[in-house]
Amino acid sequence: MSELLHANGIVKRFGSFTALKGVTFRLRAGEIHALMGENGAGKSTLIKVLTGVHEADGGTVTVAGRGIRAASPREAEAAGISTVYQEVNLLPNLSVAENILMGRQPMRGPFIRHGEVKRRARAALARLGLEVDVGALLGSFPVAVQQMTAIARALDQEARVLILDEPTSSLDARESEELFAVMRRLRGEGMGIVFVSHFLDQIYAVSDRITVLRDGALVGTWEAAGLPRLELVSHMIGKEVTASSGDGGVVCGGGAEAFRVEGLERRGVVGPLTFSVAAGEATGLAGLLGSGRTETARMLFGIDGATGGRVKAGGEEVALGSPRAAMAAGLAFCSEDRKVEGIIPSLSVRENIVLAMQASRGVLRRVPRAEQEALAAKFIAALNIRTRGPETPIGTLSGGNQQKCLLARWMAMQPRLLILDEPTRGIDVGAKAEIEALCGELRRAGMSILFISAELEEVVRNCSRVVVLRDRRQAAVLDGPAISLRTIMETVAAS
Amino acid sequence: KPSGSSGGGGGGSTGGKLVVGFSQIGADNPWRTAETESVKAEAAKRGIELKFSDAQGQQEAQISAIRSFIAQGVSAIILAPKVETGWDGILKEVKAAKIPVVLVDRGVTVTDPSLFATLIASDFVAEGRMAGEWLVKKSGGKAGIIQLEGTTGAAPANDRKKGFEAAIAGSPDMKVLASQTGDFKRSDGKNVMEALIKAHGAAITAVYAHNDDMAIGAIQALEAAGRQPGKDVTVVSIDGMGFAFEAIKEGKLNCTVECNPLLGPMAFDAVAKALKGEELPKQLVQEDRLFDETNAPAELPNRKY
Amino acid sequence: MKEIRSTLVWPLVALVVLLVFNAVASPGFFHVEWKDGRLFGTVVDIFNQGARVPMLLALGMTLVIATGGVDLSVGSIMAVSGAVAAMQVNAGASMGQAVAAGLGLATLLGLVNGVLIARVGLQPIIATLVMMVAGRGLAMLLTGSQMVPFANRSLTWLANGSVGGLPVPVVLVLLLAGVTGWLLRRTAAGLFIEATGDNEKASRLAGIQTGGVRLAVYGFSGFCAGLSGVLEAANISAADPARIGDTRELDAIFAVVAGGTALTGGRFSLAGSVVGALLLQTLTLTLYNQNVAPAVAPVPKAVVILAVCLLHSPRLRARFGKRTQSVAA
Amino acid sequence: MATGLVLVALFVAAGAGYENFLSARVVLNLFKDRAFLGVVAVGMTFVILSGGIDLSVGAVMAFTTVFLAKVIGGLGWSAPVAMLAAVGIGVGFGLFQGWVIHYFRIPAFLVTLAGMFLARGMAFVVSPRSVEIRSAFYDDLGERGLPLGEGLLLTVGPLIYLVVVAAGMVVAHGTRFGRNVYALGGNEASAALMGLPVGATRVAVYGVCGGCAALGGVISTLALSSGDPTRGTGLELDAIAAAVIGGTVLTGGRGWVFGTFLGVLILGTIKTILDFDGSLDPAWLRIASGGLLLGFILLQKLIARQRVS
Ligand SMILES: Nc1ncnc2c1ncn2[C@@H]1O[C@H](COP(=O)(O)OP(=O)(O)OP(=O)(O)O)[C@@H](O)[C@H]1O
Ligand SMILES: Nc1ncnc2c1ncn2[C@@H]1O[C@H](COP(=O)(O)OP(=O)(O)OP(=O)(O)O)[C@@H](O)[C@H]1O
Ligand SMILES: [Mg+2]
Ligand SMILES: [Mg+2]
Repeated sequence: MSELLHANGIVKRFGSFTALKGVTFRLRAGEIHALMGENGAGKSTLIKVLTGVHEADGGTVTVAGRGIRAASPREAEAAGISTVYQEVNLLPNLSVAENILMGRQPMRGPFIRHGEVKRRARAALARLGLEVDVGALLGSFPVAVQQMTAIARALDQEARVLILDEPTSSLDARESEELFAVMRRLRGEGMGIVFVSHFLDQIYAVSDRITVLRDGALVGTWEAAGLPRLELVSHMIGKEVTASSGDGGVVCGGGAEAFRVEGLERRGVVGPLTFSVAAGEATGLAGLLGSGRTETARMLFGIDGATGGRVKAGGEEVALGSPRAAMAAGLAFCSEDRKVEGIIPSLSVRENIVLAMQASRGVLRRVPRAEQEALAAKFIAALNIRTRGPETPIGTLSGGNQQKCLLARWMAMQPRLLILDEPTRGIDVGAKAEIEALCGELRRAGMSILFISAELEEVVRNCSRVVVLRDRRQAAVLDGPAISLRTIMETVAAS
Repeated sequence: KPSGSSGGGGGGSTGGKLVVGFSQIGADNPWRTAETESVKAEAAKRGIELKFSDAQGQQEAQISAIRSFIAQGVSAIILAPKVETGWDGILKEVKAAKIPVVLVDRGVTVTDPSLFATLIASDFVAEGRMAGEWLVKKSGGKAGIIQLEGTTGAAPANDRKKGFEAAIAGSPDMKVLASQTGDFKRSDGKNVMEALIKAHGAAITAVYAHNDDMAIGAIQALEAAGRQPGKDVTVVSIDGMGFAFEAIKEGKLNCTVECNPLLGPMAFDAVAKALKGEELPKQLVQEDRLFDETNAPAELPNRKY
Repeated sequence: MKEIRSTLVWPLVALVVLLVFNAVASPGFFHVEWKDGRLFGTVVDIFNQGARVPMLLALGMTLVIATGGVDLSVGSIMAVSGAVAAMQVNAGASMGQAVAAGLGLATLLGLVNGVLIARVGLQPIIATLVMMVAGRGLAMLLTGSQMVPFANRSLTWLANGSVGGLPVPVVLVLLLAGVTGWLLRRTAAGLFIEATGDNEKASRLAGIQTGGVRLAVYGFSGFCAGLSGVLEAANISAADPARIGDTRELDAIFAVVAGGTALTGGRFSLAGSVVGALLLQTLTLTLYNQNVAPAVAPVPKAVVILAVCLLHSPRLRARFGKRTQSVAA
Repeated sequence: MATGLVLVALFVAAGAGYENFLSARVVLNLFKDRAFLGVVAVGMTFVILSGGIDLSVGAVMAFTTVFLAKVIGGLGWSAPVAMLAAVGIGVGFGLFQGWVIHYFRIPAFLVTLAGMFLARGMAFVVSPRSVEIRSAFYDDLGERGLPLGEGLLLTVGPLIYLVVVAAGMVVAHGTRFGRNVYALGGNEASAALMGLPVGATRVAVYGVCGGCAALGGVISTLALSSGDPTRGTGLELDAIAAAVIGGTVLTGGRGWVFGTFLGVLILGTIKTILDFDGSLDPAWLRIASGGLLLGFILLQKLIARQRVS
C-alpha cells in the first residue's frame, strides 16, 4: 500500500520542555490509523507539527513522497491534509455554513455565492446525519454541534489525509456511528485517516493500525487486529496491566435525600423537572444530544435562571439566582465547554485550581500561598496532572490535563452537590478510572454528584439514579436496579 | 409660531426677535471664555436671540454649525474662525442665503472679499512684535530667552512667534535659548519651564510666553528654582488677563500685551449695520495695548476678565 | 511571577537607553543638587512630573486594562476633582476636606463608569467616552468655565512641598503604588482582576463577581485620576477645568502597555506601568532638553514608541535568542 | 436595526422640538458635514472587525490635506494625480503599520499611536500652518454633484461617502477578504488553524483603513479647499464611536458597515440638535452631548433587548 504521510524523527520543544522526542509516524493510503496515548503524551502536538501549527525542532515530514515544510496550516491544507483539532477551533461569530466553507467559498467573480455556501454546508452536515439551521451563528450551538461542524468542514475538503483529534469526545453513540460510517467510506476511497480517541471501543471499531505515544516518545505501531486491549493499555501507560474488575459497580440507592428538585423549569427551554438527589450518591442525567442536559445543569447552577419550581436542600428551599448563590448553597458546576467556560488560559495551574475556592471565600480572605500550593500539589498528584509545575499557564497543558485541573477546581470546594457535565471528555482511560475512583471517594465522604455524560456506560457504572430527558422534558427517573444500558436506551428512544 | 422658509434665507426671525448665530472655536481657555461671555452678554443686552455653537477645536464642526445656522434661517452669523483657510465654500453658501457674516479674532483668506461683512480682528503678529520690541528695549538688546509657544499649529501661536522673532531679529544678542510648546496651559508652562531651567540655568534672563497662563506657570517654576521672576528674569506675555495685571502689580510679570476678548459690542454694532445694508470697512482692527509696571496698576480695577 | 519580571525588563531597557542618550547628549541631565532642603534636578523632575500625571493615571488604568477595559475619562475626571478641591478650599474648607471632596467625587464618577460597563453592559470605550465628554462639561459647569485660583498653603504643599528632600507627589504616588500592589497580592483582588480580564465567562462561573471587580477597578481609576487632578491643581495653585488632563488618557494607556500589560486583559504589572510612565516622562523632558521644535516633536516620540514596541515583540526577542513561551490561545 | 429606529426616533423628536429641523437641507447637511468622518469610520470598522484599532486616522487625514495643498499649490501637480498619490500614501502607510503589527506581534494600539505621532509630525513638517488650495479642478468639482431639486446639491464628497459605504458593505459581506476579516476578529488562532490568510488579511485591513483615512482627507480638502496640519484631532475617537454605536464590537468579529453609517449619522444628528438649540453654554453643551450619546445607546440597547425577548 502506498505511503501517504511519513513523519520521521520529529522533535518538538516548548522552552526547556521536550514534548516530542524523535517520533516517527507513517500513514498509508486507505487506512484508519489510531494515535493513542495518555493525556499529555504528545498526540495533539504531533498533529500540530504535521499541519504546520508548530514548527518542529527536528525531523522531516513527507507527504506522498514529497518533503514538505508546512509553515502554516494553510500550506498543510494545500498539501492535502485536512484536520479537526482537539479544541474546537472554529469561529463562533460566524454562521455554521460559513465555518464549514470558510476559505473555500464558491465564488461568482469576486463575490461569494451565499446560497451555494449554505447548500453545500447543509449537504456536508447531512453526511453526518445532522440537520441544523446553517445560517445561525455557530456560537449559539452546544459543543457537540460545533464539533460536528468542525468534522463537516474537514470532510468537505478534498483531502488525501484526514486528521481527527478526539472528534468524538462530546458526541454520543449515534453521532459517533455516523462519523465512523463516513470514515470507513473515505478509507475505501483511498484516504488516509489519523484518528485520536480515548475510547478503546471506538478505536477497535474503526482503526486498522494503532500507534502509541508515551511521554513524547514513540512506543510502537501495531495492526489493531493483533493487539489485545490490555496490551494496548500497557503500552500506553508503560506498565503491565492485568484484567481487573474495577470497583465501579452501581452504588446502591438508599442514601438520605440531600437535594430535591421540584418542578424546576426554564420556560421554553427545559423542564419541568422533579427528582431528588441522595446524599453520597451519583445521579445521572441521560438523554440524546440536545435533550436539555446541559441546560438543566446551567439552570440548577443559576447561570440561566429558572422561571419556575424550586430546589430544596434538607427540606429548606435554596436560592439559586446566580452561580455565587448556587455555590453558597453548596453546589459546584464543571462545564462541558472547558475552553470558553472553564480555563483561565494565562493563569497558572495553581491559580486555576484555587479559583473557585478563593471566590467563595471572598476577596479579603486570601487562601494562603502555602495552602494554595499544597492544594495544587495534592490534585496534581491525585489526578496525575501532567504539567511542568503548578506555575505553568494552564493554556499550555494538553486538553485532558486542562480538564483534570478543572475537576480539581471544583473538588477542592468540597461541595454538597457536584454537577459534572461531560467530566471525562478528552480524558484517557487511566485518568477516567482515577476520576471515577475519586468520585467514589467524594461520594463516600457524603457528597452528591449530578453526572452528565454522553457515554451511557459511564452513567450506568456510577449512578444510583438516572433522570432521563427527552425533548427537554423529564421522561423518566430510573432507580437502582432499574438502571441498565437497555432501560436507558429504551426510555430515551421511546416516543 | 412663525417659521422661516425651510430653504433658509435671510431675515428670519423668531417672535420678532433677531436671531444671530455665533460659531466659536472652543472653550479651552479663559481668554476665549471671556470672548464668549462678551458676545452672549451683548446679545442679551440688545434682546437678540443668540444661537451659540462651540466647535471644540474643530473647523469641520464650525462649518457644520454654520450650515445649521443657515438651515435655521438666522439673520446674521458671527464667526471666530479656527484657521484662516478653508472658508470659501461655506461662506459662499452663507452668501447665497443672504446672511451677513461678521468675523471676529482673525481674518480668513477668501477669493471674494464680499463673502464677509467685516472683520473685527486682533493682530497676533503685531502682538508678538510689540512684546518683542518691548523686551529688546527693556533688556538693552541682550537676553537669553525662553519662548513658551502656544498650541502647536494654532494661528495665535504661529503669529505671536513670527511677530516676536521678527522684532528681535535685529538684535544679535537677543538669543532664543529654547522654544517649546506649553500648549497655552498654565501647568504645561510650568512643567516646560522647570525642565528648561535645569537645561539652561543662569543663561536664562527672559521668558516670552504666548499667553498669560503659561507666563504664570513659568513664574512659579522660576520661583521654585530660586530665581526672581520680574527681577533677574524678565517675563513678557500676551493677552492682558486680570490675573496678569495682578502679577505685574506684584512685580513678578514685567509686561503683557493686551488682546481684548470683549468683542461683543463691536461685533453686534457691525451686525446691526450689516443688516441695515450699510457698507462696512473690511477690517476693524482692535487696538491692542501694552501694559507694564508703569500703566498696569492703574488699569487693574477696570479689568472685567 | 517570573513572566511578570521578564516583561518588566523591556521597558527598563528602553528607559536605560534613553537615559544613556541623555547622559551623552546633555551633560547636566543627571546633575542633582540639594537646594532649599530638597533635591533639585532633571531626574527629580522626571519623577515629580511623572508621578503627578502619567504614573497616577497609569496605576488606575493598569487595573482597568487588566480586566480587558479602557478608561478614556481620566482627563475629565482630573478636571472635576481639581475644580472641586480648589472651590472647597476657597469656600473655607481645610486641605483634607477639599482633597477628600475631590477624590470622593472622582471616585464616584469612576463608579458611574463602572455601573455603565458592568451593570448596563456598555462597551468600556463608549461608556468612558461619554464620561470624558460629560465630565469635562461638569468641571466647566462647576467653575463657570473659569480658572479657579486658590491660596491654600497646605494644598499647594501637596504638589510643591517635599518630604525628606523628595517631592511630595513622588512620595505619595510611590506609596500608593506600593500599597496598591501589596494589597492586590495580599488579597485575592489581583487574581480576580486577572481572571476577569483573561476569561470573564469562566471567572463568573467560578463564582467571581466579575461585575463587582469591574466596578471596583473603574472606581479605583477614578480615584487615581482624582488624585492626579488635585495634584495638578495644587501644582499651579489653580484648577484649570477646561484643559487639564486633556488627551492624557493616551499617555496612561501607553505607559501601561509599554509596561507589559496586554490591552486584551489578563496578567498585569503595576511596576511595569510605573516604569512605562517614567519612560514617557523621560522622553518628554528629553525633547525639551534637546529643544526639538514642537512641530516635529511627534516624530521622535513615534520612533521611541516604535522602539519600545519592537523590544516587546516576541519575534524580535526570539531573534536575539531569548527563550519565550507562548500561551496557546 | 435598533440603531436605525433610534435614529429615526431622534430625528422626529428633534423635528418636533426645533423648527426647520425636519427638512431636506438638514438631512443633506448631515451627509455633507460628515462625509469625511463617514469614510474614515468605514475604514475603522474594518480594522475593529479584525480585532484591531487604528489611532492614526486623524493624523493621516491631516497629512493628506497638507500634502495635497503642497503638491497642488506648491509643486503644481494636477489635482487628480495628487489625490491618487495621497490615497496611495495612505494605503502604503496603513500597510506598513499592519505589517509591523503582524510581523512583530505588537499591539495595534501602540503601533498606530506611533503612526499617529509620525503622521502628525510629518504633516507639520510639510506645512506648519493651514494652506489654501487654489485649483481650477477643485473649483470645478465644488460645483458639481447630484442635484436633488430645491436647489439642493449632493456634492462630490458625500457621493464618495455613499459609494464607500456601499462598497464597504459589499466587501464586508460578500467577499472572501471581508469574511476573513470577521474570522480574524472572531478568533485569530482559529482562523489560522482553518488555513485562512491571517497575515495578509491583517496587513490589508490596515491598508484599507489608511486608504480610507487618506480619502477622508481628500474629501476634507474638497469641502474646504485647504490643508491644515491640525485637522482631524480626535477624529479617531469619533470614528471608533461611530462604529461602536453602529453595533460593532470593539473586541472584533461582530458588526456591520451599515451600522457604522448609521452611527455617523447619529453623531451628526446629536451635533445638529445642539447647534439648533444654540442656547447652551460650553459646559452644558458637553454634558448634553455626553448625555444624548448615552441616552441614544441606552435606547438602542433597550430596543435590541425587547426584540430578543
Ligand atoms: N503551547 C504549548 N506550550 C507549552 N507546552 C505545551 C504546549 N502545547 C502542549 N504542551 C505540552 O506538551 C505536552 C503534550 O501535549 P499534547 O497536547 O500533545 O498532549 P495529548 O497527547 O494531545 O494529550 P490529551 O490526550 O490530553 O489531548 C503536554 O505536556 C503539554 O503540556
Ligand atoms: N442536534 C441538534 N440540532 C440542533 N440543535 C441542537 C442539537 N443539539 C443541541 N442543539 C441545541 O442545543 C441546545 C440544547 O442543548 P443542551 O446543551 O441543553 O443539550 P444536552 O442534552 O446537554 O446535549 P449535549 O451536552 O450532548 O450537547 C439548544 O439550544 C439546541 O438548539
Ligand atoms: Mg490532545
Ligand atoms: Mg451538554
